Amino acid sequence: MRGFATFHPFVLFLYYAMVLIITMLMLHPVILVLSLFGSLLFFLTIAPLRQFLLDLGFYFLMFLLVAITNPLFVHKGETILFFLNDDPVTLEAIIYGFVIATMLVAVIFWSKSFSEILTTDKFLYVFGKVVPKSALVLSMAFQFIPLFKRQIKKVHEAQKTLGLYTSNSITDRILGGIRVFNSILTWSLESSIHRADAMKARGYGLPKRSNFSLYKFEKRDLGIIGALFVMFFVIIFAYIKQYFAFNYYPAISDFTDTKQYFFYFLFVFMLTILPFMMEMKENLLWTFLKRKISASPIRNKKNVS
Amino acid sequence: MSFSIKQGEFVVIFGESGSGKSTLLRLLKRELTPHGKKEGVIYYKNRRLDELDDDTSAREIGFVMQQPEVQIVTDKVWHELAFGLENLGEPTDVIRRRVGEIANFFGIHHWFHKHTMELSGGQKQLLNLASVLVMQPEVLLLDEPTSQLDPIAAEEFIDILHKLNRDLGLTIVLVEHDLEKVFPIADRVLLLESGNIILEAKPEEIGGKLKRLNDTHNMLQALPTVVRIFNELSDQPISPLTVKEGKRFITEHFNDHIVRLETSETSANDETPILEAKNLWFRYERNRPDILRGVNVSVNKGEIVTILGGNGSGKTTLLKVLSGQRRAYRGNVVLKGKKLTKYKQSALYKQLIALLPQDVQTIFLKSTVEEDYAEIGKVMNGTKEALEQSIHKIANLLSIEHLLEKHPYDLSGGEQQIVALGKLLLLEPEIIFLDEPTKGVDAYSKLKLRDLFMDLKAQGKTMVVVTHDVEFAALISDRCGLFFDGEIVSTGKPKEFFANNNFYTTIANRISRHQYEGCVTAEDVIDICKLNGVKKHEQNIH
Amino acid sequence: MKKLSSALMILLVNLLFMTVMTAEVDAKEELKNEIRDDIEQIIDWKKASFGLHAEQPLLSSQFLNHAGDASGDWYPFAIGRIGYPDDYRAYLAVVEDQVSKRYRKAHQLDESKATEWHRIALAILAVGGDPTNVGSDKNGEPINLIADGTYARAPDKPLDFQGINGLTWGLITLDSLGFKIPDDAGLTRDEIIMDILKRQLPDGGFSLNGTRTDPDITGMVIQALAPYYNSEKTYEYQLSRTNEQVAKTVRQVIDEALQALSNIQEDNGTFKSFGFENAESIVQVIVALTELGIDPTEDERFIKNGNNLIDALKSFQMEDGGFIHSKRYDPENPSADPNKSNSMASEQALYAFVALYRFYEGARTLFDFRQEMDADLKEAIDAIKADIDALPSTINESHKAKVEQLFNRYKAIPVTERRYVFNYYKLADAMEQLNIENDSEYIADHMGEVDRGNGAVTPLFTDEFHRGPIIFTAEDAKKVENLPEDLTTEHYGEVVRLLDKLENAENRDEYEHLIDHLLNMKEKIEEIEQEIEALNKEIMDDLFPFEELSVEDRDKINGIIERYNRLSDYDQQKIVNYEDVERAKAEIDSKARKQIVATVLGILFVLFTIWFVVRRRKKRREKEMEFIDLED
Amino acid sequence: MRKDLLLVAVIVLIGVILFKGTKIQSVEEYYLTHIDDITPESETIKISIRVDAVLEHLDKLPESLRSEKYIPKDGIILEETEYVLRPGDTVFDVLLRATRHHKIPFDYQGSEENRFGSVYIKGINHLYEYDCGPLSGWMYTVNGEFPDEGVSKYKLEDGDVIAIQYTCDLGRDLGHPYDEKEVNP
Repeated sequence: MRGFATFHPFVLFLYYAMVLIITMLMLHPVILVLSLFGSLLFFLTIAPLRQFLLDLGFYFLMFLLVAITNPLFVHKGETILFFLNDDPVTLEAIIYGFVIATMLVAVIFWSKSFSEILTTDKFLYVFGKVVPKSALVLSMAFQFIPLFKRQIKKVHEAQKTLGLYTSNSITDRILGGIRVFNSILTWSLESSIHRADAMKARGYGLPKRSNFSLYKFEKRDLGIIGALFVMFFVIIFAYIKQYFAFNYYPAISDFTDTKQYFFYFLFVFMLTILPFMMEMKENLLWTFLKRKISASPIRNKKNVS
Repeated sequence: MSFSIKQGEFVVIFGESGSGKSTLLRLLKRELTPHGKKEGVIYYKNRRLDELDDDTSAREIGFVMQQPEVQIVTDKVWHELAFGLENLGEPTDVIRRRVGEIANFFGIHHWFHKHTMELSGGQKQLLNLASVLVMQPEVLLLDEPTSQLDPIAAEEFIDILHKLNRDLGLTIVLVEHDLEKVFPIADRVLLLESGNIILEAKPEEIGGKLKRLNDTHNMLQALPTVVRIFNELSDQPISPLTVKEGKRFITEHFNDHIVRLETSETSANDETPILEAKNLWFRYERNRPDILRGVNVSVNKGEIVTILGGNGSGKTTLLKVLSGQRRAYRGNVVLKGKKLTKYKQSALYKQLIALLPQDVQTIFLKSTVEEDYAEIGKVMNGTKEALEQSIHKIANLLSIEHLLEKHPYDLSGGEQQIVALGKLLLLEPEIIFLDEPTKGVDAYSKLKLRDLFMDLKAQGKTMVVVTHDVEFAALISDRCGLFFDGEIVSTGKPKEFFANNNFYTTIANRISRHQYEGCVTAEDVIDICKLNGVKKHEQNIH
Repeated sequence: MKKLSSALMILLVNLLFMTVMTAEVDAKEELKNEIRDDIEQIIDWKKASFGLHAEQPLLSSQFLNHAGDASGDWYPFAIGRIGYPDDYRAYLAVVEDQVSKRYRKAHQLDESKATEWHRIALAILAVGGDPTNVGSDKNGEPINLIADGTYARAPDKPLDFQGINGLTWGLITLDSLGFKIPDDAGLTRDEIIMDILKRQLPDGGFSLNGTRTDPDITGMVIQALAPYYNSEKTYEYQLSRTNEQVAKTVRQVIDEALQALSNIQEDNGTFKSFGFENAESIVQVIVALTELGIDPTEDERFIKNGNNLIDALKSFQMEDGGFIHSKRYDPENPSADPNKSNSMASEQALYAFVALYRFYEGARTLFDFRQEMDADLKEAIDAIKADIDALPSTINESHKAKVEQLFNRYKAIPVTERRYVFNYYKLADAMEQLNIENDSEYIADHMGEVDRGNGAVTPLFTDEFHRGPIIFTAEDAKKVENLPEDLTTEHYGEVVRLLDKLENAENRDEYEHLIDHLLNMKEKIEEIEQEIEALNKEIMDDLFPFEELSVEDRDKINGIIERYNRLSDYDQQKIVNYEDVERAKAEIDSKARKQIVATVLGILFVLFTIWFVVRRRKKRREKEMEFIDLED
Repeated sequence: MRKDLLLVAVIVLIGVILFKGTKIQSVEEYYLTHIDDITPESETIKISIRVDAVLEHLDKLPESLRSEKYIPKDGIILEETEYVLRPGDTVFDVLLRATRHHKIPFDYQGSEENRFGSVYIKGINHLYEYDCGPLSGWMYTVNGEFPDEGVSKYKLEDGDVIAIQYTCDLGRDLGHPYDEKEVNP
């Protein structure tokens, strides 16, 4: 039921780029909270609840950890709460720690949904469009690296049963590692010759190579791109105009500006909540359709591959 | 040499390793033509092959190689399928259509989005075939495509080839050493020897012609079981090719006075178990299913025990647990009266246990066999002379002296298997565990391997072999076991074992079981048939 | 005719002289009145600073709490020397009580400073007490501040232990009433004098440690040596600074010192000490001059640009009547605010004015506490002074008889009074010129006249001064009743004063019942004082240095804080280093906290590490099991 | 794996805190225990902290700092004040005492944390390096000279006059003779 994921990879890539830029660029607490909120909501819709809760617990602890760490090393700020080893621990530094932690967790959750939504082939596709040669190279690398790793493991196992490199001394292990690696290089050279043959046999190197992808650019993709750009430019405009300026040191800014530029924060909210809304829309549509389907025997929903 | 292949023909090329089969095949694919001096001309559709335009050459002549893994270029199945067409510069729509078509034909659409790494060997080779076929070739060249596959996958693959040839009229040239499955479907068979076509005939004629040419020819052993039995028992030029035909041949021509072959086979090995496993339970991770579920095995000294089983049944895992690489979470392996866990790793793999892995290439680290053997010196801590001596002893035993200077990777599959075994023998193990020793080994080499096993057995070595090669198991085993669903469900001497099996048995047994009992090898069948003698009315006919 | 004309001439000259004289006398009278006003202003300022009305006595309860310390003794000294009407009895009672109490401690009045004895002795003399018979020590014996402060000091804490200050003030104290030094004391006036002389600087003046004339110290030295100005004794000694062997009379040294002072006097008439123009330096020079009988308004050496010393001193006076120390802010001496009257500057200015007043009044000098001279002696001295002044500026043989006659008249004056012949040096010079042998007695040999004796308040300020019988009034009784239940050391002066008054009152019987009550109160206050002292000592001894405090000291510090909190606000002020206690408490608290936090974190650290290790080990075991799924 | 990482992070954090020390003091306690008594007898030095250079570049400052609280109008954060010189005192020791005495926020990088091997002044009175453009930071002079050594390396002598000054232009606005010198060594 991947409502958002069914958009063209370009759209998805664009969206994540924008959200990440905004999250990492603007250290405004409201924006960060909105971003975190959006990322969490969206992740909730695409991940099982159990995993979501587990992740939430884990990142909450990480959040605390990061937040605590900042004031230990940064002593800026006006409001000294107490002194730790003669260094001031300030309210500002703690708040800043929380802000950074919020940003971090937001970015992590965006990244988590990113890797769920923008799978390697989608990513490769986007990448391949930008740099056509690299798409194949990356694709080959993605196929070869696990192979390579597995071969290393296999050789290790085999060598172990030969009684070689079983001792625990580090030099022995390193030496063993080097030998294994050497042989693996030979192996990979060998297999790459074969692979080159296989590629040649299938016409690789012919001049008019095209790039195939599974994705189609649809009308709604265009629409959403338009909307994304509008939101992004409004936000960037506000950023450049310093509407999102917020200071932590030496004293925390107040929220009068935030209230004044409420309108612009609305755009940030819209942007960050977008994937969640898409999911929700799709969900509602499905429940609606299901009811219809159960009423009529004909399934008219196109299967998305 | 010169030969021609007609459109829609299914041609099988076979011959000893090193006979030039692969070279010949590669010459037919312009892009893969080996370096070297080439004389003569190859015509494709009446045009010189080297004058074809690149596009046609790439598109119309497909090539599938031996190893499934190395032919895969990209990380995703769909991308792999599209790769060839991308190279040809086909537009996206065309690619989409063709890829969809081929995926459907091969039943690939179930794993269309998968990572190529996640596929099984059979699936990989199927994918390779599909990604060649997607380019719509006229001719398909295949270089031992099933040698790395298990029998079931191999059969499936051959079936697909048959279907392609039969239904689509695709021209197929197949280099193969396991002729059992391909003989019945081939239109023509070429036998190569030292770069020459010494025989070119229909498959049913090959046996007779070869026997006439040279009745001790090595390749006689490589022929399908049915042909071999026929060859021994009859001088007719047209041989049966399938089990069905073989059965009929025996029924029609041989008496059934003696149903059972008397065997002098008294087990000479003492009955003291050298290795015993009781109630082994094993799983890789806590939340994954059990792979071993209460396995009991007992191996006596000087015995060859074969454990048969299907793909992914956990045979390899069993071997790892028995050889001490993995630890069972319940149950014990007792080696020479002592729990395996009590041994130190270094002590265990020196003069006690050796394991030959499935992928024997992983054994080799050095650039020559001899250097590689010398590695063992580190473990055995003998003098240099002693090591050299034992290397030569082993080389002599395995008759691989001529291979010592070669790079291990340059050896044929059978040679690699033997050389790897040699490396293990340097460790002077008492028990040798072997994982699929016949994988990628041609029929003739298998026989050599069998002889070697018998020699080792005579030396008192104990061997535990895991394989799905039923024929080979029947040849070598003292006892066989079937591994299924995490345990060994039946064990027994091969004759009883296979005789009791209806499906999981040798071809020889299948051919003869309706008339004779306990015949599991071609030799058994030949022997019993000879004993029974030819039916009277038949003698006159021929 | 000739006779007549000469008589006329004499008359005329006399007349002229008379008018000049009256003019001069009028001017002096005006100056005296001015000085009197200044004295009154300073006293009023001081009273105001204690919240007292001008009509109330300065020596009342709050002031009396300072009796016996440097800030509380110079005022009674000064006002007693001029006879300002005040409650001297009260002061005497409190100071005697204080001395008695302090004598019960190990170091008595002070561990090293003899000037503590000197100051208190002088104050007691000024208010009419006897410094040789003060209260009682721990054995019940009366205390002799003179002996203990000068010749009977502990051998390891001699008079010069604190340097030139101890010597000068010791000499002043000894000479205040002309106390005798016992023969077996191992100390003579000559020795003290010589000890002072030795410290003269090459530039003629004196200083505490420095190499250049310090006006304060030089002034004090002159004050101490002034009684010996007329002594003809030549002291032979080695200068301690240059090791030079010299032979000089006191007069020579004083003259050099005066010249040195004159040299460093600023154009505005002030002096600089430690780089700062200040009131106290001027005071010391004024007092020195009056001790020598020199009129500071007339001596050319001390008038610069028409600014005399009195003008200079007055420039430090504030509108409220008090004096400032310095007109410039000194960060090293932050209590000397250039905008606020300062107690020390004011008290010194006060006694400078008293000295001046006494000088113009013709009374004994400030530090001469003996009974005022009788009129005959005074007349005789004035006559000699006049005759000496009448000697011509150039002396020849013809004056020899006159000089000899003057010298004989001089010798007729008792040795100890000869210092008042301020211009004797002219006579001595004349005799030297005429080679007349000067066989006047060495003054130092005769200074010791009495073993003991009372001082007296000199009733110069007002005629009303009288000493009637002591009556404990109903008002006093009410004051006793008004004393609060929770006594603090604040009431100490009041209690002692009332007690003393009652005990010595003629109507003592009337209020007999109050005596026990007062005694009780006094005891309570003493207990508090002891507590304060104990606390101060503990803070000093136990808490420094902070870095070495450990958590074990926590109880001690908490105990101190608790005891501190039990004291009244007033008494808490007397805990000198209470800030340090707070610091120590903070230090210890943070140390204790540090230990707790470290322990908790340490435990957490260990627990987490164990958890981690256990997890890792389990993981490793699992990993051993794990294996890549090769195709079987 | 993730849990392990978190666990390691927690352990490391606790370890760092334990290693750095666990002295916790309230603000009052901190200032109470660090007040330095000035006695007139001892050797002394004078120290002042000034930000005059910033006054001309107020526009370069971040908005949050444009307040008289951080940048006094007269440019004086600490007027020339005399302090006791303890034996072995460096500029840093005196600066630390002075800022503590006057409760001026002072942030620095310890000598063990940087390559100079000397304490590095990061910020005083909330004004940090780079706050007034990329060439800004804290510098110091002793008796009018710009020493080459770091603040915790320069040993003071009796009567030295230290000026801690903020520069907006690598010291050129303070009259530093060398252009290429490091700001605040």
